[in-house]
Amino acid sequence: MHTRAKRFLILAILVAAGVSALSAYFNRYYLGVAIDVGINIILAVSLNLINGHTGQFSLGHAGFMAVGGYTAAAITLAITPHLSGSPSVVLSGLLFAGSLLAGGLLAAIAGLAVGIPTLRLRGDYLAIVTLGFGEIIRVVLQNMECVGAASGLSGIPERTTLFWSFGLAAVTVYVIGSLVNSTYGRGFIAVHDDEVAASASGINPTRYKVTAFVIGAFFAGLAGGLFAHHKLFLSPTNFDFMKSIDIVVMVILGGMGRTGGVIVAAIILTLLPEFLRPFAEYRMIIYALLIILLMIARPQGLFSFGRAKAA
Amino acid sequence: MNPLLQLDQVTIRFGGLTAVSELNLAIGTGELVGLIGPNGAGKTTAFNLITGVYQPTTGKITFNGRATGGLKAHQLARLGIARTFQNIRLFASLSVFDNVRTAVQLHRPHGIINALWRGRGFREGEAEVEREVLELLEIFGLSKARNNEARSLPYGDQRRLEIVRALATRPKLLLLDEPAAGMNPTEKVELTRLIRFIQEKFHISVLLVEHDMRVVMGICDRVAVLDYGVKIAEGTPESVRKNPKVIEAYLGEEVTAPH
Amino acid sequence: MVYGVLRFINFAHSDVLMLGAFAAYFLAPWVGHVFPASSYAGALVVILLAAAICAGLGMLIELLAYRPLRARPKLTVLITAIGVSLFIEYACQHRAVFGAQTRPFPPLLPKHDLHLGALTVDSNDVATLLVTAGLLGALWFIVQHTKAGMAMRAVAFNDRAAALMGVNVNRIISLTFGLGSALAAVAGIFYALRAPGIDPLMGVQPGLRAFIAAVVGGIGNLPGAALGGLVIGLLETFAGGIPGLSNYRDGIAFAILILILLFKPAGLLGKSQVEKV
Amino acid sequence: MKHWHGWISLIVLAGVAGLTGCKPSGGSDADNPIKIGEYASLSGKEANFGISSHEGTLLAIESLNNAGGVLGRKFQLITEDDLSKAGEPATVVNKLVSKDNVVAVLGEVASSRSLEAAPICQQNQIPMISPSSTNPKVTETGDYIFRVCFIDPFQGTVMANFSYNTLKARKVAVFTDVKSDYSKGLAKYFKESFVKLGGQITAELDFNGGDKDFKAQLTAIKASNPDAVFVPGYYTDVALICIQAKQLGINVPLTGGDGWEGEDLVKIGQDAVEGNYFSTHYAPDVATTNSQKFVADYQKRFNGKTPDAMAALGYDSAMILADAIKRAGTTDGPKVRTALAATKNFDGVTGITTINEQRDATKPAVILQVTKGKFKYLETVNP
Repeated sequence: MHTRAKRFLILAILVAAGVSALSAYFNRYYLGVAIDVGINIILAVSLNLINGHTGQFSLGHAGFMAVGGYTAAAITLAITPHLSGSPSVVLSGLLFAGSLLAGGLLAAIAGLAVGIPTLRLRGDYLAIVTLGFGEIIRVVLQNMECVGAASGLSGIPERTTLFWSFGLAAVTVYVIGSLVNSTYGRGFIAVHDDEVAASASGINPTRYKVTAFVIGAFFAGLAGGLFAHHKLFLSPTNFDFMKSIDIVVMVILGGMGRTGGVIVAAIILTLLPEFLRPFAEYRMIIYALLIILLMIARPQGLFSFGRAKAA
Repeated sequence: MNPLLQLDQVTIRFGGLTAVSELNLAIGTGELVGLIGPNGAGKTTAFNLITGVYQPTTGKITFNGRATGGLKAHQLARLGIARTFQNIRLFASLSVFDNVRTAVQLHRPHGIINALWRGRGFREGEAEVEREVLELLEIFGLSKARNNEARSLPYGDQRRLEIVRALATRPKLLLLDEPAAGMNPTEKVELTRLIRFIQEKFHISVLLVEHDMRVVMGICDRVAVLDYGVKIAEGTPESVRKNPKVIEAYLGEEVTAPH
Repeated sequence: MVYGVLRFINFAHSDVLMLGAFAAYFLAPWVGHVFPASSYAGALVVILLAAAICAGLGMLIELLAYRPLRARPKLTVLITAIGVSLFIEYACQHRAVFGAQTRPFPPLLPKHDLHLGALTVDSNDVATLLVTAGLLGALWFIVQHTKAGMAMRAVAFNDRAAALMGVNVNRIISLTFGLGSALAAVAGIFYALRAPGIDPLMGVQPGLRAFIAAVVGGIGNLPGAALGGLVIGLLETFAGGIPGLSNYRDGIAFAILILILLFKPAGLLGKSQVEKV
Repeated sequence: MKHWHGWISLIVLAGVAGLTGCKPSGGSDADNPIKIGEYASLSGKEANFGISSHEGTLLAIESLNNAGGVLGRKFQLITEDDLSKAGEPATVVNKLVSKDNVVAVLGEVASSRSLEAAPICQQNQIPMISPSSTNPKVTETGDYIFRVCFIDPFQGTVMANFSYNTLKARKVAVFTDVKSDYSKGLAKYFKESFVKLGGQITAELDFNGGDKDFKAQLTAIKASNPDAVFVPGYYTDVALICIQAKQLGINVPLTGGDGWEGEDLVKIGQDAVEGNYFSTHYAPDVATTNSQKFVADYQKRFNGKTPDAMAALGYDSAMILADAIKRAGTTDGPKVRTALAATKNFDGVTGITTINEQRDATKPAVILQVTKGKFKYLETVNP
């Protein structure tokens, strides 16, 4: 039973690698958008752990993404000049994985730093404080000369491929899926449903909340690293609070706590603005209207299947 | 032998109001003790003191030989104190099965890493958890509904599920907060049977906080009565029933209570 | 204010502020036919009209976008609010509406410098202060001493109970939206007076600040919100004057916010609520 | 039941499905128009600049087509709005390059967004010309990236020379917008050049773009008793600064860079900005036939609007590209690139432009003075 999940993961990664190997034949624009989709899936699914499953309300996801993105990019930029000649695919892959991991870890540390002091806060207060943390991270980056300050960090080599984007998206879904579906992970939802009762059942709500923040931040950091090596340029404004809002919209539109719905919402909300491109100046107006209409028509999220079926 | 739970001169004040005053109470292993009193007598406050929701202003609570001061609810649960809530608090969006499963995990220290790797030990552990949960649900006749969302259960079943969840933490002491609230007489009879059954089957101590005298009198080994935060009587159900102070307290309530 | 009654973050509030400024922008020339330009009487008419228009718009938004979602979870409404906000912003940036370009805002008020000893004060600033104080007073009165205000507080407390008590919840919420939007419009006009360029995205920054101020002061607490606004404004200006810190000014409001909330989780004047078990 | 493996396969499916619709990029046909991509901030925070620039570019393409195009083919301008939002330029330029198969890309005004799109053009060997990104880093991205405007160091130097030589200022205070990289760059190069000339910087103060109250800093500036104040900011802030400086009795000239240029400077600042100086790329009232024709055409096309520097640069960027394609005799990326790099003494509306080795434009700056609510041409400073 459980090994099926693992088999799926391996299969997903293999398929991602296979499709990625054919990248050269794909149109770069579609490829780029597809990579965006993968990155957004990671962001949305990881935020879903915090906002959906654990019932915290974080508006600072872009901040964690920024930490991860800048860290990964800075590491890549620091290492690249020291490589003699052109490194093998394996080596550069390993280095990339290393820098992504470092970015994720630093973001996780940021998540810890945000998670612990803010746990006393609930609901809207938590939302505004996480938003504040995200903005502070952005302002600090704006003033850090070593990463280009306001003019941005440029010259990042392209490392993100379809393989990395979708491979890591699959890993994210696997990790968060496994976690939430395990006995241990049911605790996240228990904390969400009723903190007091969870506590009385021997669940330490604080630990769960911090864990959710740390894991969520870790994956946001990974996504940030992918983003950096995909767009090849980072600017602090990439990570303003509108970006966090974008991710929150994906989570809520997908249905809080419903992994499947959130994935679909991430895909739709990434593709929608691209499909609307022919409408040029009407594009964002239509986009905004669609969000309103969707919320009125399907307020429980686009896809309300999923958790209800869970055993 | 030391009692399992001991309250020693426990007092709590909220501002100027003394909600519980110098309360002494001991519960031995395997004992079924009732705590009763009219509305506003401080029953729930005493309950919250024991479960770590409030910290006593003065006095000391010991459980299993250990002072519980400063411990949080989940730490107490780990020590072996389980509870239910006056107004049922289930994990509404989780299934019946998962409600119990979350509580079982207290004794299954499978952390994050295990959950991610899904190795053999983990799978065996999860299978064991599953068996344990199913067994509990079977005992309490909830196994048919195990895949339903907790919020969709009828009231009586919700109450039962809450008790099952508490038992799943393998407590030494089970605290029931007005379990009979909102029940009709037939349900109440069923409840008393259930409590008896639990105490015998699981060999645990039970503290029953209840407004309804009849429920308490029927099953408890010993009963303590609170009024205005002060313990006015303690003893067997018989002796308490005849205690004039108790009669006065309950009568007084019926006279002054407007409804 | 709207927040306090409805318990959700109205993201579109900042856009109503922008619409208020634009309403004044388009009204000013019309009113100019009747009253001399830059006169107090003219300004008053413009402000009142703009406030009325925005009140109407606010109620319309509420009716179309929020009312169908009243019984739904708060987060649903939040996303809808974001959608409304985006819609207003992008629609207004369209060529056929306002266009994305900045427009100069007309000087509605006569402008002269007041000299108070060594201090030189702009008359517009004085007017802003006076109007703010006046509006706060009026709002306080409405909320505390009128029937509608009482109903508002009732709805804020518990809308179902309020409905049972015979309060027309829809009407009250609509009214609250109207009132809040009118205030936003006035704020927008005064904001525009000080920053003499208006564009469809002008509301975003003050909107965010207002939100912070409301949280700092304690959600749904009127004097708290005013105090919060004052604290944030003063500290930001103060920090802006320190050379090393001015780079970080955008972060400062948030840093203050976080510090305050860590020590007073319910805001400066908010009462913390203990959850009953 | 573990329902969620389904989601993993769903991701994969979505990934594959998203790509199956892709077709390999087709070659260009000689009968087809020459596709030029443009990305600009047509909405969002910096739409003011983007729209001006876009209008200039549009006018250039239209007039080129009216004249029959080049190589016997007409131009087709494909414009994408990047919403002034970071992250968008990379996506839209990818689209322009890969989906629309444009032969060259024009854009952006803001350096940060040009920097974001530049690597994509570089990788695909598609020449990119930024009309007005002045940050030196933009063209450092690679040999396919060009610009038709001068860069910040030049402008800083120009204003330092102007202050020292023309205004005869010896003591200058500098007032920088720390929120803007552009402002910080200009301030830096101004200070270096001015000190080198033998001048003295009396005070250095900061503000944040979007501030409303500058009195504290201006009081300090006044106390330092300068001969002039250099304020490299954007026009909305500058207008307020001029007003407050006048209130405080600062009567020396204020000077700045091309960020000053905007109708609102005068509309907001009114008589307070009168007499102040700034450097920019182009002056509408300069009497070359080129620019007079441009001004007339622009006003005819866009309801009498007077073109600003962004519009003029947008126009020149398209014209220089067309010129390079003509000289290359093909739309092949590497050849157009080589032709662009060889651009010499191109007679544009913003002056005689030569592309140097750094792929930056070497061209004159003009200094304008605000006179009776108009920007008056004062002098041309050659590089």
